[in-house]
Amino acid sequence: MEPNIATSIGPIQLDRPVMLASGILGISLDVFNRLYRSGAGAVVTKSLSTEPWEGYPNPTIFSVNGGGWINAVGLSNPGAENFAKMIEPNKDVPIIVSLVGSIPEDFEKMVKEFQNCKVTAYELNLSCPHVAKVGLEVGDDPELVKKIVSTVKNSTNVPVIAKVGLGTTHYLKTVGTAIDSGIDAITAINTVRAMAIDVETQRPILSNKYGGLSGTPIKPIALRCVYEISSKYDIPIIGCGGISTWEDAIEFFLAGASAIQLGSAIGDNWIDVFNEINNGISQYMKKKNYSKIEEMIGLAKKS
Amino acid sequence: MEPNIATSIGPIQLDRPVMLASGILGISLDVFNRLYRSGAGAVVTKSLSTEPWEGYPNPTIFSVNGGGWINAVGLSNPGAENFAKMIEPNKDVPIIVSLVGSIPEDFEKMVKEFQNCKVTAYELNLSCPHVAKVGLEVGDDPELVKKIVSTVKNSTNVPVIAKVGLGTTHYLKTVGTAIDSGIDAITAINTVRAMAIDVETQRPILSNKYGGLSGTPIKPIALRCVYEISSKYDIPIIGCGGISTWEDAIEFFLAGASAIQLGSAIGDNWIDVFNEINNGISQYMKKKNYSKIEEMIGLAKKS
Amino acid sequence: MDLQRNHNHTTIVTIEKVIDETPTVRTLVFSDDVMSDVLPGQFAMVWIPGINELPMSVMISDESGKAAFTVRKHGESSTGLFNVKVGEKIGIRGPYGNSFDLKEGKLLLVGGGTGLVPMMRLLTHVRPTDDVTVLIGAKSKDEVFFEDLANRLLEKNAHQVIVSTDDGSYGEKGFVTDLVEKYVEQTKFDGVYVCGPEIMMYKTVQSAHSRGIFVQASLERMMKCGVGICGSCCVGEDLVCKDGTVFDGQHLSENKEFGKFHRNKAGILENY
Amino acid sequence: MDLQRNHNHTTIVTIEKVIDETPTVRTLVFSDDVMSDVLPGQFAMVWIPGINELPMSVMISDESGKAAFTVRKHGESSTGLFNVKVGEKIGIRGPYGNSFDLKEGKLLLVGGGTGLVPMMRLLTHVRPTDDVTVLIGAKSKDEVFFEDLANRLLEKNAHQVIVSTDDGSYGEKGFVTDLVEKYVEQTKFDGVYVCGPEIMMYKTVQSAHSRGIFVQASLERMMKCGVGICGSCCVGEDLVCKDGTVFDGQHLSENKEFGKFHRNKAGILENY
Ligand SMILES: Cc1cc2nc3c(=O)[nH]c(=O)nc-3n(C[C@H](O)[C@H](O)[C@H](O)COP(=O)(O)OP(=O)(O)OC[C@H]3O[C@@H](n4cnc5c(N)ncnc54)[C@H](O)[C@@H]3O)c2cc1C
Ligand SMILES: Cc1cc2nc3c(=O)[nH]c(=O)nc-3n(C[C@H](O)[C@H](O)[C@H](O)COP(=O)(O)OP(=O)(O)OC[C@H]3O[C@@H](n4cnc5c(N)ncnc54)[C@H](O)[C@@H]3O)c2cc1C
Ligand SMILES: Cc1cc2nc3c(=O)[nH]c(=O)nc-3n(C[C@H](O)[C@H](O)[C@H](O)COP(=O)(O)O)c2cc1C
Ligand SMILES: Cc1cc2nc3c(=O)[nH]c(=O)nc-3n(C[C@H](O)[C@H](O)[C@H](O)COP(=O)(O)O)c2cc1C
Ligand code: FES
Ligand code: FES
Repeated sequence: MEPNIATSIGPIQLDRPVMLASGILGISLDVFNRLYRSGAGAVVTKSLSTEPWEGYPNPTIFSVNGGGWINAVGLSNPGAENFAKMIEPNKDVPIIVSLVGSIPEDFEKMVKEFQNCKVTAYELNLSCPHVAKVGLEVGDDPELVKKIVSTVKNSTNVPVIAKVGLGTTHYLKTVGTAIDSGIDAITAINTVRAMAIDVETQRPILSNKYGGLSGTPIKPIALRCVYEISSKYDIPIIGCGGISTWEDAIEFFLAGASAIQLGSAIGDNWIDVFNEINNGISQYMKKKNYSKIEEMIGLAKKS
Repeated sequence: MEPNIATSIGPIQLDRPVMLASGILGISLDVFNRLYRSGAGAVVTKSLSTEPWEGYPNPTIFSVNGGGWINAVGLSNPGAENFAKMIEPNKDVPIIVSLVGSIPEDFEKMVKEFQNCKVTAYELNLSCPHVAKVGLEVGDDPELVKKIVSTVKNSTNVPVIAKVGLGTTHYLKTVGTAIDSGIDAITAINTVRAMAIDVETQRPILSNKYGGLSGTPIKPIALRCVYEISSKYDIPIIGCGGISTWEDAIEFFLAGASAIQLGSAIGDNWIDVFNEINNGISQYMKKKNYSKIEEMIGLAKKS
Repeated sequence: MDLQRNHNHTTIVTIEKVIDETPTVRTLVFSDDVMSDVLPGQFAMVWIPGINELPMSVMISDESGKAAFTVRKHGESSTGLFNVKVGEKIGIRGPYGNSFDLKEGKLLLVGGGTGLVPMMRLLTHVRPTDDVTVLIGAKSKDEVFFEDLANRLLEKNAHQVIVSTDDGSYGEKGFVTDLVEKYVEQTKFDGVYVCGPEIMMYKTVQSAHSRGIFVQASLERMMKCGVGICGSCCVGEDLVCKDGTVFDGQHLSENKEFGKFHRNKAGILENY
Repeated sequence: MDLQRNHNHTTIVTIEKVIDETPTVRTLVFSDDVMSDVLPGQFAMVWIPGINELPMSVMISDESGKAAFTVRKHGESSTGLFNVKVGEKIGIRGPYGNSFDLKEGKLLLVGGGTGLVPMMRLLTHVRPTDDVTVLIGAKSKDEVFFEDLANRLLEKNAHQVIVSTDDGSYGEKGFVTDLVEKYVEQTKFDGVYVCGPEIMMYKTVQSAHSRGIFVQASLERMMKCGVGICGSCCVGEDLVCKDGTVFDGQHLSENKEFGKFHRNKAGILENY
């Protein structure tokens, strides 16, 4: 029997468990279609704000010599309104709309913009480590998290995911607050605040100085976050951070993730990575005699 | 003029700026002597507790495929008393004694054990990410940090360093508290809590499940911590985390560190790494026309 | 060292020579084995410390082991690069992107402004038997450059280098795309290659492709990462940095955005 | 695949065969190209999932592409490995450590218990012209193993394999170190190699080294990392995992701890 790699993340059903992470190639419906055809189970959009943002000047992305990337794109995005118009024609692709903002009203307003679009879920970015007043500065404030999650949950019937990361407040607290406020799933984790300095010119390389570390270096950290969340809470989890092979994907399932997202791996292996991972997962399931992804979720916690 | 790579970390004077980090090869005076001869400017001992600890069963160390190590040695150590006896004969090596404990009295007691030893400084480990009741669980409690630092400062004239890391309380708060309590310097950072799961046997690999990530993957994170601390506080900093080349060392100096520590690089390049880095720093200083390390400390903040 | 170099990691190089091509265009020469050997069409991400990082086609240099950037001063960033002095340092990463598929026989190369940069490198790859026509478009006489260089690179070939200026102050008067239309009408070229303003490329592709002539254009879009992560360089479903910069006429004629829209820094579609 | 393998990363292998050597010693055979080719003296870190990870000398196998571990059941961990069944999985990393410097001519190999493991691999490296004496020490008759294997490996050589038991229940009666003393007294060996309990190694090194005979011993110490990070395996200023496990008699005779102290799990020095 051919294993079925479909998965459910609480109320969200996907044919394939590997998604495109937010901010990666995520600004054009044409590209979304292409990625979906390449094997992505869903695509998460670039995090959108109420107004268009230009983001930071270049350099916005730095390749770490030992592996991984540090980025401070600065959440450049066309704004929710423009973006909603662009994806209105979408019929096929499961699109998860990532939102970023400072107050509950920002999110409420943006959700309205998408009322005519096919949206599979909203992902609230509570964890961008390098833009002031949004992202982690929101995720680090439990009161605000509560208000934002409740507001979005009251504004839509579409499932809502909270994306967390390592900030100044312990992320498990943020997860707890989001769950208490009715969140449907958690994505863990965002990039980890980091920096690179050029020794020749003696200055930080990124125009914003600080950026977020992604890719292989953060995989062991992301994996422990998924394991910690799934050990403490009963909530569907989407694992994200440094995933680049099918073995990585399986590690996240075993730790308790129902699905995964990847971004940086595309910079190293291009978009073939989706089907490589899908196939690897399939092979593994065959070998282990699983018919559904569900059967392996959280198994590493039993040992 | 040959550049001088001596450095001062507040009251601590070292002939060479690259130290052995705590927990690495750090249990024998003979080995300390050998490392000192190999170019280490100082050695930090394994973190010592009031009683001997066996630590966790193996596997205690895991090599991450993309680089770096995850360890959960569990702070195994012979206890302060045994250790003090062992290093009593020391005359030559600048030894920094790392201490770990749960209450101020633990630290007070241990400092007493070392009164007949040549100790260059004490380093308080407030940041071990994988042992309950000590390390990060202490560092995450500002009240406790305050009491421990004050107690140790009152028990000895030897300089006292606090070692911080990424925990559940923002490390900058811990740094602030330590400074207010009279600390002489800060070491940043310890390992980052992480995990690895074996997909064949479907279980966490380390016996303790969670461990601490060290080596190249955490360098960009450690570097930003040093930059953040030196941007916010006026305190001597020892940079630690993923340093394996002289360029890495320079990055930390430019970010604001007065000296550096390394551990994992030894697992990859063995102990020649000390003189390789010393020589690289020397060459760089020659090229840039610096006569003292001091001249480059914090330069990246000026840009 | 160079063999092991991570091409995504920024390497610092020192500018060794600055050549004024026109009052607003300069060529900055530096030593770098990797960049000296890139393929025609490939580009680098160029960091001007403290200012910005920009995609730049890699210009050839007379000297081996060296490469260059030819930059037109425009906004803040390109002006920053334009002002870099001999002895100053910039950072480079790459090379990125694919390259032209150079046909044999009768070739037409069309370039405008700094779009001539990849054309000059392409000229170093033509075979002695190729018959090469180069069309250079410029607004006016003092914006013309690389005419002599093109002639020199084609010394051993049957060739012609023709300049057109919009105002007729030098060479033929009019838009270079009118010249293109004229040449493809009269000659069945084996390959047409174009780089310059999008409208120039669009018309050139139309002229050639509609006549069944093989044509390739090297596109420009806003670029942040250069490696296929950020998405800022998308044109339809293509990512210029990763799928291009060079695309075939066939492919481009099916692209909904080529010649019509580009995205600004926020990623909003804007008309050309 | 195997060429690219990160030897510090744990590889999972399946036990294919279990051989009972004595009531308390078993050999577990598995397929692994890397481990089948290690040098004599090298070891692996062996993960028994859910139980522990232990350093183990890599045992030879009759079949190519295979390797084995020969384990004596002792505490919880070694008993865990001892109990692994055919079809079950263990993790391995390495090989780690240096190897013996095999001299030519008259060789003496001394092994006790699982210390015979590196000796068996060393025997696969002797040249047909070497004259080899193997001394096997054991407490009693039912703890003797690898005697036949040693004879078989030495078929083509001038050789003798002599067993001694402490209680005289098999072979010569007495400690193997007394035999060593006797043999080095009567023969000027070109090389003496020993692996076994530290006291056996200490005496063997003394007997040989004091007579100017080249001697090497493969040391055992508590090991956590196997790669020179944790420090748990130190003997004086040497790290057994990184500088050894094989050391020369000259070096050992200068080491303050060899034969006298080892460190326990907390790192405290204990007498042998
Ligand atoms: C593959 C490629 C090769 C190029 N080669 C050259 C070259 O050889 N010589 C040369 O002078 N120019 C080249 N450019 C154009 C160059 O990258 C800049 O776009 C141009 O110099 C204007 O920059 P500016 O910031 O000074 O202009 P601004 O006045 O700030 O902006 C003008 C326009 O430039 C574009 N722009 C700004 N930043 C970028 C960016 N990071 N990526 C792409 N476009 C940007 C925007 O569309 C903007 O509307 C190339 C561009 C690409 C994509
Ligand atoms: C390089 C090397 C090669 C070895 N090769 C073999 C072999 O081929 N066959 C074999 O049976 N044994 C071998 N050993 C010994 C083996 O690693 C264990 O020490 C032994 O099996 C006892 O383990 P235990 O935990 O069951 O014993 P326990 O009863 O738990 O402990 C007994 C003693 O074993 C030692 N020990 C426990 N854990 C370790 C460890 N991680 N590293 C080193 N010593 C430890 C301690 O000194 C302890 O005092 C080797 C050891 C080393 C260092
Ligand atoms: C260039 C870039 C831009 C990103 N932009 C966003 C974003 O807008 N919103 C967001 O939630 N995460 C963003 N991220 C984080 C990713 O979604 C992801 O959480 C992180 O990169 C870790 O996954 P990876 O290691 O697979 O890349 C961005 C990451 C990168 C590299
Ligand atoms: C095996 C191992 C044991 C460690 N033990 C300690 C310890 O006892 N006390 C401590 O403060 N840090 C300990 N650390 C952390 C290191 O001192 C250092 O902060 C960390 O490894 C980051 O530096 P690196 O990347 O150069 O290894 C240990 C690290 C490793 C790898
Ligand atoms: S420039 Fe980032 S995807 Fe092309
Ligand atoms: S076993 Fe860790 S240093 Fe040797």
